[in-house]
Amino acid sequence: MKKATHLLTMVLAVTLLAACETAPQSSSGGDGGIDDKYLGEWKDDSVDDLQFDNDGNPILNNVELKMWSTVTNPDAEYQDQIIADFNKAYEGQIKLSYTGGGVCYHESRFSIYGNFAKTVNQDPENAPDVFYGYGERIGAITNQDLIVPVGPYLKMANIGFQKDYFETKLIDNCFVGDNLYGLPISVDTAHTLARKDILEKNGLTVPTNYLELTDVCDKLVEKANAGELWVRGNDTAYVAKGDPTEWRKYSVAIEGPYYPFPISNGDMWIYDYYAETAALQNGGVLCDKSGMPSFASPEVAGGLQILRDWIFPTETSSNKYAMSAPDLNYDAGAKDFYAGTCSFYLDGAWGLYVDTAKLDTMYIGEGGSKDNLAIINPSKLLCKDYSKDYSKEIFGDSHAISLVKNTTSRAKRVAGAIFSNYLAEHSGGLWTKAGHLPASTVVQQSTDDYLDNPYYQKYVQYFGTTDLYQTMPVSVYYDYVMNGYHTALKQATSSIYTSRNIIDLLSDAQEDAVQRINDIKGL
Amino acid sequence: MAFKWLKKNYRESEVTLSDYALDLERKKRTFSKYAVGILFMLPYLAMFVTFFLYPLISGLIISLFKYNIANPVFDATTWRGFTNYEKLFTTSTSFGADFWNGIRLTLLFVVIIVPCQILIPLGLAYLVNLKPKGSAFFRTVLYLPSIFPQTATGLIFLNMFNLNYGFINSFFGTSTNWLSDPTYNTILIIIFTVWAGCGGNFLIFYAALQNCDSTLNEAAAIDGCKGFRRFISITLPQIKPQLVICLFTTSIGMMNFYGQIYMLGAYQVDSSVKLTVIYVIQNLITGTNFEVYGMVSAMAVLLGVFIAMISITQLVVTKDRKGGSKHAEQYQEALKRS
Amino acid sequence: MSAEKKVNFKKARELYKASGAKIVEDSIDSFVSIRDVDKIYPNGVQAVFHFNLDIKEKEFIVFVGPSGCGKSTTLRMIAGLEEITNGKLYIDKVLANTKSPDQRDIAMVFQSYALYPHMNVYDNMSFGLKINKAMLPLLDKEGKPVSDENGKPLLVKRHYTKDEINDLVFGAARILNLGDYLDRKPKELSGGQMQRVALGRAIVRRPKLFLMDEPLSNLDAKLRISMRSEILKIHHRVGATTIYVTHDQTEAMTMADRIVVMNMGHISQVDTPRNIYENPSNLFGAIFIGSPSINLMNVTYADSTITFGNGSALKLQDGTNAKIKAFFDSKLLFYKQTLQRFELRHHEILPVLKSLLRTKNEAKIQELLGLHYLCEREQEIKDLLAKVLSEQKYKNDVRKIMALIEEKDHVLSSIVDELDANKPNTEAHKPVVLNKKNKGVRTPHEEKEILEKLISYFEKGYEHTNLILGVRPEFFALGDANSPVKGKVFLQEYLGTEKYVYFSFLEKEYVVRVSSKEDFKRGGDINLTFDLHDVHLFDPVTGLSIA
Amino acid sequence: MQSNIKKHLNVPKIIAFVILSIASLLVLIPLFWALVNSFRSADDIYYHPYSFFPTSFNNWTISNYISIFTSDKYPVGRWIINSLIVSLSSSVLYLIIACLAAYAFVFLKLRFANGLFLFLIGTMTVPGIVLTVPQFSQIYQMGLNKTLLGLILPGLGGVYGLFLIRQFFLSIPYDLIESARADGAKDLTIFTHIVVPLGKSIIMVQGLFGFLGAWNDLVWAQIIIGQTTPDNWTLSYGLSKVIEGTQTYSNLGLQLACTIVAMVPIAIMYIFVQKRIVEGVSMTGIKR
Repeated sequence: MKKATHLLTMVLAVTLLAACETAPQSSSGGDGGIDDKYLGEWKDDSVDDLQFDNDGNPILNNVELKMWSTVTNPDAEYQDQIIADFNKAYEGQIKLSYTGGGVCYHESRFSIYGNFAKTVNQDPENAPDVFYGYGERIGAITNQDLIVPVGPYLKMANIGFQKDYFETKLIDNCFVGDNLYGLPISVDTAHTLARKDILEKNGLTVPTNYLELTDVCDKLVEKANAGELWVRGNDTAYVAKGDPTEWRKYSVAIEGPYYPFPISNGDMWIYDYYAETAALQNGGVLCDKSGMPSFASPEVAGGLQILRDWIFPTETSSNKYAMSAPDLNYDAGAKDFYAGTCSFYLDGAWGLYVDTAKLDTMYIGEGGSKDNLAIINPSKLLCKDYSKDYSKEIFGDSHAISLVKNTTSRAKRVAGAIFSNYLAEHSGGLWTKAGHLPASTVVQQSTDDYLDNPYYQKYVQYFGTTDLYQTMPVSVYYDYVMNGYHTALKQATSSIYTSRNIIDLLSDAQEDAVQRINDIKGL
Repeated sequence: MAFKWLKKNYRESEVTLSDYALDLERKKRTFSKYAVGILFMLPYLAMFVTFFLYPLISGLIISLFKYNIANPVFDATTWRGFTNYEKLFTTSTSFGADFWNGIRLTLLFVVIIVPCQILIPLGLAYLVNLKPKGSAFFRTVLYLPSIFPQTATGLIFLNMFNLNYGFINSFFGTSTNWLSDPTYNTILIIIFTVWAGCGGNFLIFYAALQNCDSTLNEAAAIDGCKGFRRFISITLPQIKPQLVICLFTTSIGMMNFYGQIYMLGAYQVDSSVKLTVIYVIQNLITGTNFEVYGMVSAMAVLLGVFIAMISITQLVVTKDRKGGSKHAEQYQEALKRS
Repeated sequence: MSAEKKVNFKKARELYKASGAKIVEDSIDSFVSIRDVDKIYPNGVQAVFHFNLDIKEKEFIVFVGPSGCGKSTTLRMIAGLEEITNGKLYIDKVLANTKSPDQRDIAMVFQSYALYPHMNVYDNMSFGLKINKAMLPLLDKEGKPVSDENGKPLLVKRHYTKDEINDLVFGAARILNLGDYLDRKPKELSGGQMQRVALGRAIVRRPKLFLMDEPLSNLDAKLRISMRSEILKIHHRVGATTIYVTHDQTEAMTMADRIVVMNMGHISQVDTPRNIYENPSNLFGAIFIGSPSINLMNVTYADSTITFGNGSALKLQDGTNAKIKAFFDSKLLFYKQTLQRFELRHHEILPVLKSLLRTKNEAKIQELLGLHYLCEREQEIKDLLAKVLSEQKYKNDVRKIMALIEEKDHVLSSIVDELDANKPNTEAHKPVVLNKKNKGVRTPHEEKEILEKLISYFEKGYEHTNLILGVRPEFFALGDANSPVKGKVFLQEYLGTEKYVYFSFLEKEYVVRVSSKEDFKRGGDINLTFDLHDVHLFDPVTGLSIA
Repeated sequence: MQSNIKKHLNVPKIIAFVILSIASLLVLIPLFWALVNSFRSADDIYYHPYSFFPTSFNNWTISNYISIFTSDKYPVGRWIINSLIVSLSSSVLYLIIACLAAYAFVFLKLRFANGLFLFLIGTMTVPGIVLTVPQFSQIYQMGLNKTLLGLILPGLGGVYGLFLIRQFFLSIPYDLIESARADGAKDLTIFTHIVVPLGKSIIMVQGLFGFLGAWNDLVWAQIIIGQTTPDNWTLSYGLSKVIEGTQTYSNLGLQLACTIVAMVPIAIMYIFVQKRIVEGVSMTGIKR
């Protein structure tokens, strides 16, 4: 049981480091216990099938665990590797696998929550033992009665728990009342990539905020319209050069209008990151403390206005020219970026590995991605007023892992707690490859796992620090809030609704969401 | 009847051997006849009762409760009476609003698509029945879309009409957003439904036209009835039964409109133009709110009443009427007068 | 031991067990015996009324009658395809009511031929053989029959072997000339060939009883004539008893040993073709048999003389007068008794009987019961009554008596119906719908009215009554200006050596057969006379033949 | 001369030919496009999005098909097997029980049969949607949720097929049955030797429509197997999930290859049975 106490030792190290400034009040565990204030009122309902050795450590004998995970490829691959490492480390004690083969079941975020709720309720035998989902949704699934607190089982596993081991916002998401319902693993967002080589060739610099971005984009369009824009890259539908390093002038006549930064009106990057970040940076809040939607506010509308201006510029917008073509469906700009026919590109954190690798091969003789690609920190990128603190905030999805209520075996729950802990500890390393920022402040500071990590060096270092990251506030009505907001977003950025006020769209969507929540309450 | 009463008293009275034998064997025969009948019917009837009658009744009951499939409780705590229905009848709840919007939308599709799915196949069947060159090929091809899963053909249409890479827009030189513009998306759904749904009716009309009595056409030709007129007054009455059946099945099928819209409305930005009533029901059933099944059942029952009303109306309207006696009476009067 | 003898219930059960469900009535000397058979469909339509017929072995019987007369239903009851509602059917002395078709040793030829469309001719003919077991000689390993110690072949119940089936099918094919068609499907055959296959299918089963349901009605005229003789040939060759149903009187006349003329579910007359032709017992038979049909003329009878509408009179033979008188007297008595019985049956008998029992008026009771001359359980009723009178317990027993009386109700009811059967159908056959209260389309009140009218008709006496004179076309003779019948010719049909001349007489149309040498003009006069030996007199009300 | 030519050129037939050619083109173009583009590389579609055909010989590829049959994400082969299991067993089982029942209803002349059948016909006005929730509940209580059996069973209680079969059986001359009875055949023999061979066309038609109904079903599949891993999906459901998969990346060729794989088995079956379908429909005069 050496490994199980790993986290404890690290916590000790951190607390010792911090001891000079803040006197540690928590009686963190020489006895391997957990602070009682994090145990909450929880009556352990598991079946007592767990035995302890003489040292008070639990004896785990080939406990089989089944995990469902919301991460899909490419991260799923990395996650499976981490789990495989775990299986190896805990051989004979704990083993993760599932009937479909492999170590873990992965399903996309669009359907896994529905599937999870249905399975736990209607098909408990096939439900997982641990669920790897999103921290901000823990409140909702706790409300649905799908998971149990992890705290008591961490205690049984003799794993110490320190709240400040984790980024505050992320660990707070995992609490419902006093009960700790999961351990946060990491947080991530979508990132803006820029073709540094093209910008520099055209005498422009990489922008760092929204106003700079719109300015650069306008200049790019003007140059393109004047036939002065230098571009280079892969072949396009109109131009085939064969050599990506060769510079050419963009031709509006042949290749159509130049759009410097194509975005779609509804793919995942816009849906789940940009839209929320836009709301945040303009001071908007999507839901109130009771969890009810509150996005019909001028602040949120201001955020969405920025996205609308992106595609449909007006006299008041800071960009003169449309930065993106309207009504793009998915993967907007994915190929244009490498063809050089656009200069900016939005991609998920987990896409960066592939993105950098592509530019590395394209410009292998010219410094690869290091010299030709810029990763723009999302702070201040979606607002015009940088005076407020919230203009720096970045919206992120936080991953967290929880124990599922159907698993009644105490041994399994304890094993699940140990596994959760393992993932939290190993949120650096390979996991960094997928562009995830570790939730653990300790891991963030570890050189081996994180700071010297090639992926950190290559791209993660540009992502901003975790304290800038905000998630959705915990809402038991998560689905309704998000559905409503996404509907408004989709409409606001669609060419069909340009005649309608954004605040009206938001109000309609919010009204509908509130109505639905009330209907469900009154059912 | 007295004779039956007498049989009861056989034991007391004297009988002939033949009467005794007949009585006994008749009973045996009747028994074995019914035993065979019941044995033949039993597998089906068992399935009918289990998977039709029982669900039908339990569906009505469920609609009066707050019902959870995984944890079915029928008691005072879950009893809802007609509250579910009440909520459906007021549009101030999202259930009622969605339901009536769904009904409105469904009826809209019915009104537009059903005539297309009757008239286009009828016209095509008529043309194929003229036996131009290659009519066998045309017949084969025209039925083709009906045999493929709509999810498959829907996927093809979805890609064909895609704004970013579908060939349709470039072919017509347009830049119509077929997949997210509410109006164009509705048009696309109608086009697809007609494209994919004409085959079945076409085949029926084709078969019906083939079975038409050709001498009637010849007689009409001698009477001087030509072309379209002949089609209306001679051919159509002959295939009336098939027309009625097709009208019937097509409109009921359209009341269950879902798959096409599920596939092609995937990128729709305005959900109120794609949530047909079945879509609403299906969303609730496959959703994660487990208390909602009673409400869904009420919706289904209400929709069921709707559909049953439509089918009964159609039955009444299209029923064959008796000839009456108008001309016979006129004849009698004329006879009297002369 | 007769199956029709009364025994007590226990004994009946023992006897039945001993018989192995094969009830044999030795007193029957005919091959098929149909006794008092009724057919009432579940919807209340009665198709056949107390049908009684005995058919001798190897006889060729033809049921003939218009469509809906119940002939096919009767045949199907014999075949076992319809259940017999009341009455008994013995085939080869064995009670066969509830036997299934295959147990009756019959073969049936259907009007539609009923050839299985998906099987070729060989399969059609061998189908019955393939699926059934039969009592057949036990075969040894080499396929030769095994004999018992007496040299008789040992019989076992087994399936036919392939060779046996081949033998039978090929044999039938040879008889019917079907050898070349064995591999064809029915749709590839002509009507005549299909007909022969249907016959062949019946033959291969070697039944004792052949049933044919209008087998020739789907063939064209010429083929029908040739098939007629073919069927007769097969009948003589196979020698099985045959019941043949047709609506074509020519077929009946040419083929039958005996004809059963049926109308509206009743037997109108049973006799040889010749007797039926020469001595029809009622108007229906007279009209139905013979082509062209018999000429019927309205005459008035008085003083042994009949008078036509135009005044010409004919003196009848001696003895005719007496015949008419006897007919009227017997009918008057019959209907009077029926009416009394009818009234009692419907309303009065129960209270009357009750009051009589209360007063123990035995003489009156005897008188009452004396009316039940039609009830074959009369003795039973008498016995019961004696018991009632002696033991003073009458309630239950009265009900039993009532039951016994009502058991034969349908017989009585049909007395009125029979009047219909004796006369040609004036309109399409009206089904007799039974319901619980009222056993006919007629209400009891209507039936009573009819009976009363009949009685008053017969009470009026035979003098100056109207009768119908029937003369077959060939029994007319050309006469002179004094002839009783003077008509106008309106149509002539030449048939080679002779011709039919249609003429109108007293505003009605008649036909006469004359030699084709005779010459008539359209619209010209024709004078006819006839021999009183060859004519028939019918009573117009009952339709019965008088002389 | 001119009038002669006119007589030879049957004008209505020419018009019919032209219209039908256009209609057939409209039917075939989407299918043809799907077939061609399923053999097209992803890059080609991206660079030449509006081209109907692959732009050059090099851009023809079977990689889409290879990835379908090797990827876990779209186990189309597995879906086809699942769909075959569901469609075949539901249609065959239904045919067996419905034919037996129809035989009893038509040929056994039982007293209660007509009343019972009228009742069954009466229930035909009840639309299937009313049954969805209770049937789901029932399947769930039976422990058949998420199983293929749960897809098969509920269809077996349907009335419409029985109605069609019975109507057809009514057209079989009763003489044939009686003839077989007179030949000594028992009911089961009559059923297997006479009625089933004679009812072949309705059995084909009902079997085919039953098969297609199950093969194309989406609503019930979403309810029963919607929450399972792709290995348990039916073809129709699996294809509907292919769109969802496109929310992160689009690969037209892959999607089209999926549809082509889904359609080819039915198309082949259709070529073999299409004459029978026409025959059957013309004999029964009714669909579905």
